[in-house]
Amino acid sequence: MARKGKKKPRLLQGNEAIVEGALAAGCSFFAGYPITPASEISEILAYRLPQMEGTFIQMEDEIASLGAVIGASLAGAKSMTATSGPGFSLMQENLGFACVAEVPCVIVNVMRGGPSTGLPTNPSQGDVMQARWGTHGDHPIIVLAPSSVRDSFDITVKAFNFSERYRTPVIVLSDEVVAHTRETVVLPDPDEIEVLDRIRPSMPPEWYIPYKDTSSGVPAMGIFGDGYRYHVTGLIHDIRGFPTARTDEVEPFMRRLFRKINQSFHDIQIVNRFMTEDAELIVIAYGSVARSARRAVLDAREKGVKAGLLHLVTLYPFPRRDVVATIRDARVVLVPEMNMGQISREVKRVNEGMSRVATLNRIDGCMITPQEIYERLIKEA
Amino acid sequence: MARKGKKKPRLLQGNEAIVEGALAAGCSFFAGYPITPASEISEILAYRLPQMEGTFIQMEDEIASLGAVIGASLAGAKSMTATSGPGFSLMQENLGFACVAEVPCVIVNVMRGGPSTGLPTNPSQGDVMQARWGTHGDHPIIVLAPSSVRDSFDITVKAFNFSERYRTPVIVLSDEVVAHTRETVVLPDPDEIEVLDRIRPSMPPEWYIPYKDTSSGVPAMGIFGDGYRYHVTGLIHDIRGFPTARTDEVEPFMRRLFRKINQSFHDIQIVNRFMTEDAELIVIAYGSVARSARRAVLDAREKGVKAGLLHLVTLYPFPRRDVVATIRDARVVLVPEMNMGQISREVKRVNEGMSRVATLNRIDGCMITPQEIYERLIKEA
Amino acid sequence: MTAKGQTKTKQAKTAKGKVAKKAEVKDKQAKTKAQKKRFEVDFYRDWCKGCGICSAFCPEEVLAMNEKGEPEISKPERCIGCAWCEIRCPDFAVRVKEKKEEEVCEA
Amino acid sequence: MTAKGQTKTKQAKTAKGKVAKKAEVKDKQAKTKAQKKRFEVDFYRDWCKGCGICSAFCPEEVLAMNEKGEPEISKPERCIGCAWCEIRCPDFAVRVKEKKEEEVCEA
Amino acid sequence: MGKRYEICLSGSGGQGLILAGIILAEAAGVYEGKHVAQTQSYGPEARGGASKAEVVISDEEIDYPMATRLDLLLAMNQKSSDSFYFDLKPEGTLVVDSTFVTQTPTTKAVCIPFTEIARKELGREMVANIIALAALATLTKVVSLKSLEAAVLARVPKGTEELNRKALQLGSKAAKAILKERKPESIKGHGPDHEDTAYE
Amino acid sequence: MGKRYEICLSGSGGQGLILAGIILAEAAGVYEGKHVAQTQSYGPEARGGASKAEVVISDEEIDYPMATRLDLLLAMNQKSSDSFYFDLKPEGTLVVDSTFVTQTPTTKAVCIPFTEIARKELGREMVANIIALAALATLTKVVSLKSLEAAVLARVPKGTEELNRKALQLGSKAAKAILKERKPESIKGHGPDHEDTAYE
Amino acid sequence: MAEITKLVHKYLRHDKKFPHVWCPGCGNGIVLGAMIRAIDRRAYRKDDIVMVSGIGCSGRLPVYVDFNTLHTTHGRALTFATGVKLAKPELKVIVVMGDGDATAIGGNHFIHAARRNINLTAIIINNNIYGMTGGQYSPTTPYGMKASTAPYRNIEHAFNIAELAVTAGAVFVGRGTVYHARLLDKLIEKAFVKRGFGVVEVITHCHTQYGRRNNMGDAVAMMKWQKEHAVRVEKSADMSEEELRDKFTIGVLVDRELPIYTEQYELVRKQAKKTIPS
Amino acid sequence: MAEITKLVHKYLRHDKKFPHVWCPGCGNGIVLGAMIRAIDRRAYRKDDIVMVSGIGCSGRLPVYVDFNTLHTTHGRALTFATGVKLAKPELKVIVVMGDGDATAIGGNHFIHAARRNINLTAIIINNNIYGMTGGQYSPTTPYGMKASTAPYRNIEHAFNIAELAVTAGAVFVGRGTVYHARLLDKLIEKAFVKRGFGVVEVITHCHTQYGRRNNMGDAVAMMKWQKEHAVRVEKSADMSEEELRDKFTIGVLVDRELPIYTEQYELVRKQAKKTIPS
Ligand SMILES: Cc1ncc(C[n+]2csc(CCOP(=O)(O)OP(=O)(O)O)c2C)c(N)n1
Ligand SMILES: Cc1ncc(C[n+]2csc(CCOP(=O)(O)OP(=O)(O)O)c2C)c(N)n1
Ligand code: SF4
Ligand code: SF4
Ligand code: SF4
Ligand code: SF4
Ligand code: SF4
Ligand code: SF4
Ligand SMILES: [Mg+2]
Ligand SMILES: [Mg+2]
Repeated sequence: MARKGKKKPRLLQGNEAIVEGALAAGCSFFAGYPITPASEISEILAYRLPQMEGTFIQMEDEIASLGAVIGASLAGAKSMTATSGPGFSLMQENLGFACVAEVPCVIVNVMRGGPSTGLPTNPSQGDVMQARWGTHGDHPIIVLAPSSVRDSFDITVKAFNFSERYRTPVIVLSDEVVAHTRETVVLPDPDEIEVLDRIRPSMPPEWYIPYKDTSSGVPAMGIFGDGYRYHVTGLIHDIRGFPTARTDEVEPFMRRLFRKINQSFHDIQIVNRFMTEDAELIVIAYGSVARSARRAVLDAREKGVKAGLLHLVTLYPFPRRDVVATIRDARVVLVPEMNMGQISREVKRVNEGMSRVATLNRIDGCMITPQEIYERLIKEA
Repeated sequence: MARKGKKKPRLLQGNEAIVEGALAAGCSFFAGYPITPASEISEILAYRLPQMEGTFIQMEDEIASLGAVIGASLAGAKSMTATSGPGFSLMQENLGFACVAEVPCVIVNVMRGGPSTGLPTNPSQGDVMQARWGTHGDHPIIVLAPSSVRDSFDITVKAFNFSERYRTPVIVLSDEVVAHTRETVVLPDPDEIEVLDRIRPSMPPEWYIPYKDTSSGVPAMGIFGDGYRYHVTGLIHDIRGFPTARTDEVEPFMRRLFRKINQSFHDIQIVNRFMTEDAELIVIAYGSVARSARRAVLDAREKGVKAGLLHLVTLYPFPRRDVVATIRDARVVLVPEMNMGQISREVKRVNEGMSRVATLNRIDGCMITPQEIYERLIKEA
Repeated sequence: MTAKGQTKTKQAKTAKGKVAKKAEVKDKQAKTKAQKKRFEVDFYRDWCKGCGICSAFCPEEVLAMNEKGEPEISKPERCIGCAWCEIRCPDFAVRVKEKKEEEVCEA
Repeated sequence: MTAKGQTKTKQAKTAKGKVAKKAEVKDKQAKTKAQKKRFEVDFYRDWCKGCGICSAFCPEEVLAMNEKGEPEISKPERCIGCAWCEIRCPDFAVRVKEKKEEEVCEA
Repeated sequence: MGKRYEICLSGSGGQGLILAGIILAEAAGVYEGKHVAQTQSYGPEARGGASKAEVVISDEEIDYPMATRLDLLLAMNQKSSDSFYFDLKPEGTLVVDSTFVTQTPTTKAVCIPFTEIARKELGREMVANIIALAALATLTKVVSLKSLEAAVLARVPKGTEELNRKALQLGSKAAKAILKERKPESIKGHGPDHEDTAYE
Repeated sequence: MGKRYEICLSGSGGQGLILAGIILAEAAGVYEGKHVAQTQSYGPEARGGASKAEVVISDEEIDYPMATRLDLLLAMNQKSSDSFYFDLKPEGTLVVDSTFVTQTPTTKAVCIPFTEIARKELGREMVANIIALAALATLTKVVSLKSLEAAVLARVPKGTEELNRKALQLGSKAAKAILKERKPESIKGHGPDHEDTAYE
Repeated sequence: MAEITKLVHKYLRHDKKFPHVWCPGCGNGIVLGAMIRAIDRRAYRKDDIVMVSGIGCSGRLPVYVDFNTLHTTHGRALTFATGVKLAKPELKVIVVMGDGDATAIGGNHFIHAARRNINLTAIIINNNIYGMTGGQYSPTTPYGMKASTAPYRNIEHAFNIAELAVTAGAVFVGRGTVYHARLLDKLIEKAFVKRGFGVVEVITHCHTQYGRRNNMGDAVAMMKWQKEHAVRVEKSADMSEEELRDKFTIGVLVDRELPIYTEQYELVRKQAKKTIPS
Repeated sequence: MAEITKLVHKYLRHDKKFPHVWCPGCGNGIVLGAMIRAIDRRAYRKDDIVMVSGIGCSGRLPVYVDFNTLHTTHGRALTFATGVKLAKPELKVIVVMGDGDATAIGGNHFIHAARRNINLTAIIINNNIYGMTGGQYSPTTPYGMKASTAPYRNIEHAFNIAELAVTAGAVFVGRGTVYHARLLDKLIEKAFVKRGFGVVEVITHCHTQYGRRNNMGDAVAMMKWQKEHAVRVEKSADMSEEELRDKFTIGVLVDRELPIYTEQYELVRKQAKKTIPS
């Protein structure tokens, strides 16, 4: 949102802000395949990356795009791709590869109406569970959802940082509203932005054990050409990177994959609280819907209804602790979503207290309005 | 399991039984791409289908395979494909198409260790949530999990029947243990098997409205060449099949998609109860693990522990009612799974009572043994 | 619009002799007859999007685009009934018919 | 096994003259020298899988497969050091070395 | 929703309404420091069919970014005048391009032949959108003409600055003429008052 | 787990152990009406490397289908004898192909040179697996030789029936010779007693 | 004189709104007309035709015609069509694809359908760009042209769709343009008649997304370009390489015989039935 | 005489268990040897080599060698390799694929990498079958042969990998066999040296899954078959069609020049920098 400062604000689309965020975070490689409503990200990066020694390539499809992104990351480039539902579905296999081989990369999915070709130009939040579970096999994943243009910038920077710090693909789950809304923003200067890089091995190459466990669970990452030769594979592998099916090697590997994320919840799980302290009615929302929710909460407060908003920025790992702490004393928790109820399932799952979890769903390609949420709040009050 | 009767039993693999089930249900088209541990299904059907006027084709990949299956189904053939995790990930986009266009078909996913290439020859149950959520956009889906060779047969027949009755893709989620174990079975005679076919339009073609709502929520299905010409698309469409983004057309369409499944839970949700009546400890299991669970329950009972097993045959739509009814009075619910806890999440979500949901997970490529479950039961007792 | 207009005119000129005649010879056996016959061009205004293709490639400059960007029949008498306008209209918004005698007056 | 044996023998015969000689001429300039030299063939038994390729295509029938399906050096003196056995062994289990004088006795 | 002001610029595909929306948003957001949110319609309708850009301007942070109850509607063709009029608040302002809109849904509508002006006065239909923007600004004062000019010049291709400046003047002139004829209340602008002498 | 009997047939890739497992399971399951579960090891190891087929035979329904504590282990090469011996119950029976297994992990092991018999007596190494099956049946009576023969003949390629019958006889003979030398207890078979005179 | 438009109307869907979604002047409508004329000449029954498309502007084509129509996922039309054809070989299956659809994301299915020689007619509407998504370069965008994802000009080399089809195994390959609309329906008709995998590449224009960006003018100008750069294949034989430099050939490029899949599969069935124990 | 095996050992990984997983007699090991000899002759630094593979028996190859190695998903090796190469053009990127990997599931990436002329060396180990998964037919299984999914014989026509590569745009295409192991390392070396997308198709045998089923004998017999059916391309020019009927050519099939992607992209960067407002 526009901040008063010396700098002139810029009018940017959410998709443009993602580009700015990526470049600010050091992204130097993008491979993608066009799709509404994510195409602007490709188009702008095609223009911007070669200006700054980066590389843009349009691949033959989304599978190839994520393949190239992973390859580039292994060669040391901070890499990204952007797509929407149909393309995201196609990326699922390689997404699993990035998880298993622990390759940092950022995947932007600008959600549109699904399933299938669905409603290509309408907003939706239908891919939340897919972002968590879309690839086969059990795996942890980080999913962040921007709700504004400024968010799009900040979250993209965060996404790169998380991907580098935890050596994992990070999904930015934007939606058509956020992607295509233009807002004025003042972007921070480079020196105001924290940029993290993957930890590189420092021992002599002979001593390097590419998938060795560490206290953080994140092994130092050699990159192709830097002298730390090792084997990268989508098969489950031992600490040297070689395929294994030995229980005593598989088990610790899988556990470490989860642990590296689980033990850093405090870093990864981002939520914003708005008037939640004394709230009896909690709205839990994310993405563009969080905007409507904020307005609805304000309006409800004006009517004397004790409402509050828990805005989830991190969707996965699901911010259980924050949710539980926030809803514990609430009478009702309302989860408005542009889907049939995906995050509301998670809220129900973690719900320990006596709060009733209510849902408000739209799947008709329209954004949920402040009015709709407001009315539900008044009804539940 | 072997039944005493006049007929000689046959020694079949789970994968072979899936083939037998498919043929018994009237499958006449198969398109696939080989992958361990599902390849036998292709291989046997390559041999069997042309013997009976059916068609087998090996496509260039899994995307193409499901595409061909959908095409064949639209042309009137009962169609199937079979794959494992990596291929299943690739099928996600077209799976969504089948949901939206309401095309009956059966997709067998013989689960192996994931993510990515993972543990290609080891058993796993890592794709449960993916089967539910793998494609983009909100959609209902039917997922069935066999636990034995005989199950593989019966469930495949059921899968075809559900797909035809509800005009929806049905996923058979087998696992490497079930797929490759050979057991003796006596398969029922054709006249003992209920075989359902899609409802075809009976009005004159001019009156046919291809996606018209009905009480069942399942519109009659014209097939290519039968005179009921209509438009099939992966875009959200109006009742005539034409693309629409109008709220007043999108909303009823999406609601109907869900309703047709939701209002038939009684038909679709299959569970087996084993010693659950007085059980204080309930094991909820599915697939090959249900076998170990059954043994563990028997052993526990021998030690005087009041254990029982709720064996889920239908995983989705999640048999909430059955689960809730079964666990309501249990002290502890144990969910052993060859994953990090996928069905256990669902159990937690629907858990209304005071039962504690405990998990027992293996992700090292090994099957969970009766001993492991037994020991947990004893511990929890 | 201006640019379009220019292109059209040029096109019509260069196209005139060669293209149309060849086309007729090849595609319409009724050429000689056609020249004696008279033709009528109809537009489905509702479907027409004003792209200008019909007029640009009319070998006889029968058609032209008006101020509002709609096709019009400027020289009806020159129409040879080749139907290229009809065949090239992306919107199925042109129809060339042989005139019946009565219709000739009405046109 | 039997089948394999037969194939091998046939192969060796037909292969003998042509293939090997050509290969030598083209690939080993040291041919004339080589023929005067003496060579020693070593197997890494741990890596050898007994496929029979080395012996089947030895142009001089130096190698043969034994009863247990392992390659053996049956006519060491005929080895011309062409190294085809080494190059074709899929398991890097053959090594052809020029003999040093002392080694000749040991072999 | 306090100081929220909702504008919709509508017409057909080639009329440059998305660009107009961006310029308007930039004038308000970048040059006047307001909060703005600009959205637009995508989809196959955008393929030669209808086109729509929405701008929400506010003194406070904007939550819901789409326009729902319009304060100001610009309709550059008949169809959009017909369809979007229903989204206009009772007290909202309707401005139409009378080159194409022959039937206005309300007598309060401000009718200016933007395209005709562009064609006749400047020989370039494509600047009708800029003329319209200047008219809107003059009528409603939602942005100052100065900000608008800055925003226009920052967005249009090099070499067309003069053309666009002229377009702004023409738009402003046409609007002023209207304001002279009709009482300002009949136009219901909510925009702030600007000291505005730029285009006499 | 009551009447559960677990067998593992192990060796290297080309030795036909998967087929042997299937035949054994069919003999018990199809021809004797027992409950059986047969599994095998897949994977790149199967590529010329190790090969393993397991058969569980039981009078009741079989839940867990894999073998965990073996009653009977057939090892057709040294490596599998070494690795799988640890899965054998203390009272289990180990049978090795002494053509390839030169060091047995227990003196109780039954050593028969199946491959050598196959090669020498029948000129076809590939029937060593059938010889071994007959030996196992004879030693442990886990299935009757009659059932075994039926199962073998149903699975082997047309034209090889005679060869396989001979193989069965040779296997049975070799096992009987052992049983004559050693006390039956030293072999610890749990199989039921069959009235069995098929191959004298 | 045939009343062409009347004829076309006979095949359009009455319950579908017109005009269609395409931009004014878009060649897709011309292709649609040509296709219908070819179908009408072959006198196929509407019920026997299945028209399959992928995603793209071109992919919207089938929705307007009164056949069995199937609008699949992006790039996959040929796979769906393969299923339809194998399940019901008596149907006439026509597949309409864009250049991106057929040769970018769908390139593999294209070469495999050609290799198998499945009895389908594939019509590739090549406008050298991704039209629907906003003018990104496609595998047929010529070297050096601009696109929304090639702001500094395209550095990739374009596929020659026809050659690719031939190498992969197509038995019939034709190329036409929307300017040569009458040749087009003849080529399409020939492909219909051909037994096996037949391809017709249609050179068309996307003035909205490609022409505009590359200063090629509007639909009319771009059709003029087609006229000027197309050479009948019969004529091209007599032309020098120099003369042909920036030209492309139109007409029947390849027409040959190879066993077709569905017939071969009948032989498989025969063979298979022999194995059934009686 | 060079100590070839010693040389090979220099490049094998010491911490990886040998012998490798392949069947006794599998040609993959011979290809591995040839590749190493070629690399050694070029004197590339181990650190500068990235060897990328897909999934299949052939895909297991890189794990044994001491380079930067990357075992990707099935069919996608070229896409990963493209990313590696573009991010670090100074690396030597070698891609090893099976016939199924490269031309079935990966066929599209193959033709697109060729079209773009990305500076990679693609080595396709063509054993005419899906080896790893159990002998299902691949796009290169010849018509009429048997496979586990073609019990009644294969009715599909095989791709000619080399021709496909050429049509798609590859600048260097060679074909060799594992029998002609010394020619093979020369071809691979030539492909390494070539600037642009170079392809070497290696004809090899999978006796386990393909030979056995088709009565072609063991590894030795199948290598003999290679010997008897391969014709040097230089020689084939003088041979009649009849003589060449069931033969295939080996040697350098195509060697030509086209602008390569990474260099072209440097030009894009130059162009782009001009647009930066100073
Ligand atoms: C899996 C997937 N990726 C991307 C898209 C977005 N998309 C829709 S159409 C299209 C390209 C269209 O180009 P083309 O096939 O040439 O058709 P045209 O619009 O030019 O007729 C793309 C990339 C999609 N729908 N699905
Ligand atoms: C997406 C996906 N589909 C299928 C498979 C299964 N699979 C593994 S290797 C392979 C084919 C191998 O054939 P080829 O590429 O010719 O290699 P070869 O084993 O013959 O060397 C297949 C289908 C897979 N791993 N991933
Ligand atoms: S070609 Fe058709 S759409 Fe175009 S102007 Fe003429 S009638 Fe109108
Ligand atoms: S039929 Fe059409 S194109 Fe032909 S001369 Fe008449 S108006 Fe012109
Ligand atoms: S070629 Fe190699 S692996 Fe084969 S037998 Fe000879 S030494 Fe052994
Ligand atoms: S080097 Fe090897 S192949 Fe050559 S002659 Fe000696 S043993 Fe035979
Ligand atoms: S964008 Fe291009 S291809 Fe699409 S309708 Fe418009 S002109 Fe036709
Ligand atoms: S299966 Fe075939 S390709 Fe695979 S290792 Fe064995 S011989 Fe080689
Ligand atoms: Mg296109
Ligand atoms: Mg292969």
